Amino acid sequence: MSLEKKIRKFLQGPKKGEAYELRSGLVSQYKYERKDAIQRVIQAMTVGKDVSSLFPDVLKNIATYDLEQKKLVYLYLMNYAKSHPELCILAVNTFVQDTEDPNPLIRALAIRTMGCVRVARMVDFIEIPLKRTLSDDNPYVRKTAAICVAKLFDLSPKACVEFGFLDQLRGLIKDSNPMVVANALNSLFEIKDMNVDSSLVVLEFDSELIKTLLMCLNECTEWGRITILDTLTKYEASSSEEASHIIDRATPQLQHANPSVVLSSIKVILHHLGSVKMPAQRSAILKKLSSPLVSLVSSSIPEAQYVGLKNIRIILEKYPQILSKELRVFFIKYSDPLYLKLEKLEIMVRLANESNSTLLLSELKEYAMEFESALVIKAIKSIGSVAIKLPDCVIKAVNILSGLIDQRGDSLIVNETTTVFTNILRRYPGKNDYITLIVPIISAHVSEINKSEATASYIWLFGEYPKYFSNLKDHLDSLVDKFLEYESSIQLHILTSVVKINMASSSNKYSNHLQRVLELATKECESADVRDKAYIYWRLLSSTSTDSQKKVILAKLPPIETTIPSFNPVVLEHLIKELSTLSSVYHRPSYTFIDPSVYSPVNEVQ
Amino acid sequence: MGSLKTFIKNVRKSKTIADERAVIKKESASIRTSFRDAGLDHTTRRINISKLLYLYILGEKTHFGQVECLKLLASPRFADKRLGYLATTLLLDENQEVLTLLTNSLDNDMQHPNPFIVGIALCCLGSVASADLARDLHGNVERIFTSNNPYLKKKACFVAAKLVDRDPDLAETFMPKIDQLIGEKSPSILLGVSRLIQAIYDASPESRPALVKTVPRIVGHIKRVVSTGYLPDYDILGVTDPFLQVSLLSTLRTLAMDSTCSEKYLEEINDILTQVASNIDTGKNPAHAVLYECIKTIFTIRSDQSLRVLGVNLLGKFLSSKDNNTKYVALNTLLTVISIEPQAVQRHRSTIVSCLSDGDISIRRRALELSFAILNESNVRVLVREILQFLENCQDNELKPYITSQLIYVSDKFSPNQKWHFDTLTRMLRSAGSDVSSESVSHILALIMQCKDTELKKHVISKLVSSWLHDSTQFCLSLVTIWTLGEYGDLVLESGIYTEETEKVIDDTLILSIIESGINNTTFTESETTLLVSYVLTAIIKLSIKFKRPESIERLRVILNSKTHDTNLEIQTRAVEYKEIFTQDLQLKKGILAKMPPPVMKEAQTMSLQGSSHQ
Amino acid sequence: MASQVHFLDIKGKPLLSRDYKGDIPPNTIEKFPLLILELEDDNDEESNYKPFINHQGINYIYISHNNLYICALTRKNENVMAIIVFLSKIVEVLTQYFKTLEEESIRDNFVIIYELLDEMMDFGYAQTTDTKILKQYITQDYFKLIKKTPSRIVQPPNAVTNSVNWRSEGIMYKKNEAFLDVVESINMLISASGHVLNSEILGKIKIKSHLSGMPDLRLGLNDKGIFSEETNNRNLDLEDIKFHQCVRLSKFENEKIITFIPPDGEFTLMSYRLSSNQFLVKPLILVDCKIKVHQHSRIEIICSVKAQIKKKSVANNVEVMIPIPEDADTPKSSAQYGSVKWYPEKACLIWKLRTFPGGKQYFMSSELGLPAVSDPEAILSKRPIKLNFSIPYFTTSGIQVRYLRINEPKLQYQSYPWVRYITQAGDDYTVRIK
Amino acid sequence: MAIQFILLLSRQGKMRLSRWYQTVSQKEKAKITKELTTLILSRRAKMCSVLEYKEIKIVYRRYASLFFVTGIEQNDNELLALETMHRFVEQMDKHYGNVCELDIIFGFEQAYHILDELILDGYVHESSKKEVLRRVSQQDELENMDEFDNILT
Repeated sequence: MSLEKKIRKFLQGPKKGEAYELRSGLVSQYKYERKDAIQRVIQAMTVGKDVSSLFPDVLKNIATYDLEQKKLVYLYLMNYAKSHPELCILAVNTFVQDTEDPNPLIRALAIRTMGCVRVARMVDFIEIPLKRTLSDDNPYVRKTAAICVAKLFDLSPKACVEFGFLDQLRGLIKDSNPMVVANALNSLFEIKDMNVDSSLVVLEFDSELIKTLLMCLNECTEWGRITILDTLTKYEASSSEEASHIIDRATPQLQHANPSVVLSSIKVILHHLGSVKMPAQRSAILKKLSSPLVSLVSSSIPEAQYVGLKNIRIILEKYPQILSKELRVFFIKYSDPLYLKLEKLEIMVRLANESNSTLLLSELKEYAMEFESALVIKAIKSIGSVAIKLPDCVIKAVNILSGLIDQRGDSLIVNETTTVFTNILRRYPGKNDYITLIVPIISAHVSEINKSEATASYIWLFGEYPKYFSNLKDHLDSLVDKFLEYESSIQLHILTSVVKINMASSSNKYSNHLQRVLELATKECESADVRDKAYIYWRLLSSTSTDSQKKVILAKLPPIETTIPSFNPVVLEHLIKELSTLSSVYHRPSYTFIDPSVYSPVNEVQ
Repeated sequence: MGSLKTFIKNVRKSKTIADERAVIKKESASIRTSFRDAGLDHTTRRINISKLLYLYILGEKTHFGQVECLKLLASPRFADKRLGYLATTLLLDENQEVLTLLTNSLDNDMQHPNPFIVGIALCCLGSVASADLARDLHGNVERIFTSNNPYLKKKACFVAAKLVDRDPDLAETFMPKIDQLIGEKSPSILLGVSRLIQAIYDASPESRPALVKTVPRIVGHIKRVVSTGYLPDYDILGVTDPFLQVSLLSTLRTLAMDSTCSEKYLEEINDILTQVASNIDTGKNPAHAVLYECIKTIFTIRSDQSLRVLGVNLLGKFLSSKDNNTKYVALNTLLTVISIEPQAVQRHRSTIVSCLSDGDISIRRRALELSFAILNESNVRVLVREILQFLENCQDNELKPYITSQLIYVSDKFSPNQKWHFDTLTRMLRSAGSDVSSESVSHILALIMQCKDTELKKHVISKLVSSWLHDSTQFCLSLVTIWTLGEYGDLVLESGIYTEETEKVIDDTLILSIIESGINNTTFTESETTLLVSYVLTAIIKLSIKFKRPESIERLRVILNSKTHDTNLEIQTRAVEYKEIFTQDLQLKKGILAKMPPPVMKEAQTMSLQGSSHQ
Repeated sequence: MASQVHFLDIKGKPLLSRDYKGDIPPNTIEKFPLLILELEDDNDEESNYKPFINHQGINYIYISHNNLYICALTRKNENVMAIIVFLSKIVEVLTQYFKTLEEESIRDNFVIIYELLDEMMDFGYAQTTDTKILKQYITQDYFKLIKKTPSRIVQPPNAVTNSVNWRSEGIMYKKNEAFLDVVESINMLISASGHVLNSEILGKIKIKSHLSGMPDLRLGLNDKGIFSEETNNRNLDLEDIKFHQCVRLSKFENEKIITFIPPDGEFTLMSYRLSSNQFLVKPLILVDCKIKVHQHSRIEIICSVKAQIKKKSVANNVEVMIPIPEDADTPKSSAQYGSVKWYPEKACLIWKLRTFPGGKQYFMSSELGLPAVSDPEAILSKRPIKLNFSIPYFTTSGIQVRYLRINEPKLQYQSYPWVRYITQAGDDYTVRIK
Repeated sequence: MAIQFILLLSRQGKMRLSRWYQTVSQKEKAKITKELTTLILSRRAKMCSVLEYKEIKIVYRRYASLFFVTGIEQNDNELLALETMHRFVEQMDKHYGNVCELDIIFGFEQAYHILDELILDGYVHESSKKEVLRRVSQQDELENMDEFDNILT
């Protein structure tokens, strides 16, 4: 394939020489050539090329007064240390020297990098420089060294403890500099997570320590505040007074410009709220949260808004009243990304009440006229949820939906509306005016229904309100004929409805259907679940007592309360504790998606 | 209006994607505006259409230019026509309404004295032909066959084939041409007639016997190609015209499969295949392409034993090739060979299994499908172990449902004994329990119901429970475990099971904890949860007559009642009905909830990883 | 917080990466494009898209910016809000360094990006993210600096770790001045029939500070009731007030006094919001627009605007953006006042009115062609009309600056604050169309 | 042997040429293109040239900075598809004289003309190396004569 080679050559130019060229640049006698070569090595590394073979040559450039070059060499070293562990030791001298440099920037850089060279033998050399930098005069160096302790622990917990670094680190929590405090805390938490030795106590809180942290809170950078606030959620107040004190200190942070500080403060306040004794005080505190919560939705970062909304949903479930007046804030904007729009609807339905229902329904109607089908479906569902939540809205909601079918009438809308209508009837069972309003609409569109949830819905309606369907027998004929073609969830509904209709009917009009459906379900059907159900019906029907039969088969469903999904209480408790974390956005407790082994060290010391 | 070149340069100069969008949208707007100009000259129109093509390549909208393309190709100048037709074939397809406006131009141009104009018109018809166009214009194509221009004739063959695809009735029209065409020697016309034969064969069953009669001519052509010397114009790395060879071989395969293909013809075919298979092997891709087609033909038609051996050997060579493409097609072909030469394929078992851990998903997929295909009574234990291991480490989520359903199929068919069978399925549920189809779940449950050996049943249930305790996030494992506990809980109550470290006793408390975790799960999707809770409810009602301790029974009732307000229709209905059953007297309940009779077993289904089935 | 941070292009291909912790295999990010594809693939409408993915124990948390993804990876149940804000801080810092952050600027500036990433995060923990401070010791013209002075001079500014970590010491100005801008952005959602459905005022007080030393400032607003707890009086109740980190939050919380040591140069001192719960502002500019579409041939638009502000006020640079189909062409427009221009790249007409006195009303009409072959895949989106404008010397909320006291304990200079007010349309001043 | 489509993608994932031999909606084309771009760009150099994708097979090969991608049916000959693409590259190389990506970007019409003399309706319809280019250049001449006529009149 000479042609191919030719083309390749033409387009790519000679390739062989690259490594060679870099190598000769790295050992050039001219300083600027060396520096240029280092830059190019880093560039190659950035685009994903493997330049580890240049390790020895790059390393030769480590002793330099040029800070930028030093940083680049250090960066290279961190990336490829593992490929040349033995050579890393050659860098040790420079590292140690640099930790004594008069310039704190270099001292910090050296200790930061040393910690990142994850080579076992580094442990032996790090003790002295780390000790020194942890008690450096310059807080910039100390805050960097504090983090380095965690890096060392990751590499060798034993050495870290034996050298006494844990004690030194704990001492830094009381450092005069807030950033050192925050990093010491971070480092200790990291170590706590990594620690597998149950006899080792890494960090314990007492009121004294908490007091120190609270003092420090206002002095910190935004990130330090988050660290301290997160620490406060891990502490249980010993008294109502202490809890109020913590809440008082956290409350001003609700005004911080960083939404993450705001959310962490909310978390702290909710965490300690339970320990506050006076109910009046508790509700006053809760009141203060509504505006900060809303502010999460007006952040300029859509992704942060989304996290905010996900957290609001959790908080709302525990404290439903907290945002009762804030509906309009959640109206969707045309420019919102779809994922935000959908999540906003979730909040809107949860805020529905008598006073805002008219506004809410007309807004939902707008969304149902949009073009993104996911939004349309959710809007229809939401209209249903509102009708189910607020009895006064039923007629209005039904009219909106039937208008929607008339106007747009595609099968997507018919399907979704059928399910919603059925749910409305389940909420208000036996209300004749609703039945006569709703059933004819569904009856007119049965042929367009093809989604399984909607199909299940209308089949259930057959069983529940047989009299309202004019050509019931034809429908049943076709359902029974195609019984085996349906998925098992539909089969179950056909089964139930046929049994019910038969039981309710005084004549034998439907006994054939019954016989056939039971035979099909028990003999031909694969699903064990459908078979179980069919046998249960069959055996029940063969039992003597018609009373018992009626009691079971014609048992009325109690009205459903809501179609807005809620968390299982166990889950909710977890989520409230895990606000602002990944759990809060997946809406799943951390144990369900975090691998427990994550917290143990990954890289064993060889 | 700038030139096309300027437009392309401006697009390429854009630093951000937003800039690029703006450049494109503005240019598109100025093209649209320019089209409105009633007095637009052809040169400007041509520039516009060129730009439109560039928009098309970029994936932009071009619908507004469709009519303009038709206007351009109606110009008398060749350059206009050439671009006009090119744009039409790219921007339009058979579904466009404006296509009707094209009929006239095509009709005229296909009768044009200039053969190149006829050529581009033909080409256009070949790309956008709808059934209507086929009916209206087939006469023009017919006429071209009578001309003596080979350039047009070859094109006409392909276009005729396309028209037959669009309107099967046209098979009759073009069938009479075959006889003359198959006598031609020009390679490109032969490519065309080969395509036309296949099209007519597919469209018209009546024509098939007549088409089969061309076999000797086709064999002759192949023989000629294979035995000619070096033809620089047609040679690719030592192989003469692989395009033609492959096309003829594939047509031969179609015809040889026809029921009217005589033994004599088959013999001829066998001979020519032998010749092809043994003559070419340069070890290069063009040779492999021809051999690959040849091997496919050998194993598709009724070939001789000796020829099949030759084919198997060639495949063996392919399989050991370092070139991944050759390896891939070998694995792909072995799958079709397995039903004909099972022993030969078995020989490659270790290679196939080693391909399961190949770094390339394409190879892995083929190897996987092949592993299942070569599975039989004698190697089932070894291979299933390999496959289960593969499944446990499998990161390709799309493959898992296939693997699980195939595992069910093969263990049904080849399991050495029942215990092994159940152990395999349990292990499968444990490692890929979220990728098992509902049919498979039903199948597994049916197997358990079928099992008459009570001790084995107990073993299965405790295995399930201990697997569940190990990992409760596998959906189908949960389903099967919960259903089984409901149905057979009494068999295992108070018996011990071994989990990883500790020995546990299956008692009310343990079962209740499984039930509750089923109800309170947070791992599964909404629809999965609905299904699981439905299973749990049935398990609850069944257990209500199996548990002895009143407080456990009461616990069951409480859980059941908690679901009577559920939003999900099925769950609510079920909970309400069961709640009523719960209050019935024990005798009646025992009747209703007696053991489920085992169902009639259905055969598990086998499936393929490739879109369409193999020949 | 984060184990790795990556910059990726629109297709998910990594452009630059930094591994902070080494607890996730380096090539993990290669899965990202396929994961993104999967999110979109499951559903045509991209409704599965979310800014985070959990895949095989790895959490991918990402934001998108200028056709880039900035993605953090972690295996732990981390503070996702903090990570997202941190990622957006990276965007903010790099934008301030390079003007715009996009593929090219990442490729061109990889050295300094690595440096910044190292200062902004250590072992996964956020450190310094303030551009003003970073610029003091991570300088773009490194090369020059080194030539002039030995690198030992470059030191971490004390501010990095000080409790006043936003201002350096020793700043001197000849003329000590402070400029205050009170800017209120109005967002409004107006129905097709002219009813206000939702409205909010997003206010900002911006300061440009040219002050020497370590001045301590105290801002006085017409705050009777503004910060009060009771909402029953007719006073304004500013909601979710957010302060720059320089403001002493506890002082404000306890005494409702705004005091601070300002950073040098420009910054936003505070922001506040007034939501429609308190009042639904009537539309400042009212739009009435009728659009009629004749399929396959043309589209007609008739539109009027009315300035419903005080007679003596004037709205400047009013822009009415009217959405039109993407494939429209050859617009013919006429306006009573101002100019109408077609912006095909935005698929809209923009009617610009340079000045627009209160009480006036103007009309425009336009007609555009539509192609004879209609777009088979056109989506019937109902894009709203969008408005831009600004009204000087006016705040909608009525907020006013009473005083700004400046006290530098050592230098004791005199200085005069300047105050300006302006009301403008926010990002989301929209009118729905039928 | 029916080719469903041929795409030329740059290493950055930009489309340089596309020809669809099946009736596919614009939306669907965009979707397939996007998915294939992601899949192919994420594959490593040594992997085989075949990718199973939905109901079809994708055969691709990288030539310098361009990926040549074809979609073929399940039963089609993958190895021959490689030859088809190679022939296309070869013809372009001769026509442009050392073809490079820029030639195709700016001269896409020529590339289409070559492709169309090689493949018709998804089938290779000319297997001679000379014939394709001869026909293309004859038609180029015809175009020039056109221009010439134009100038005369």
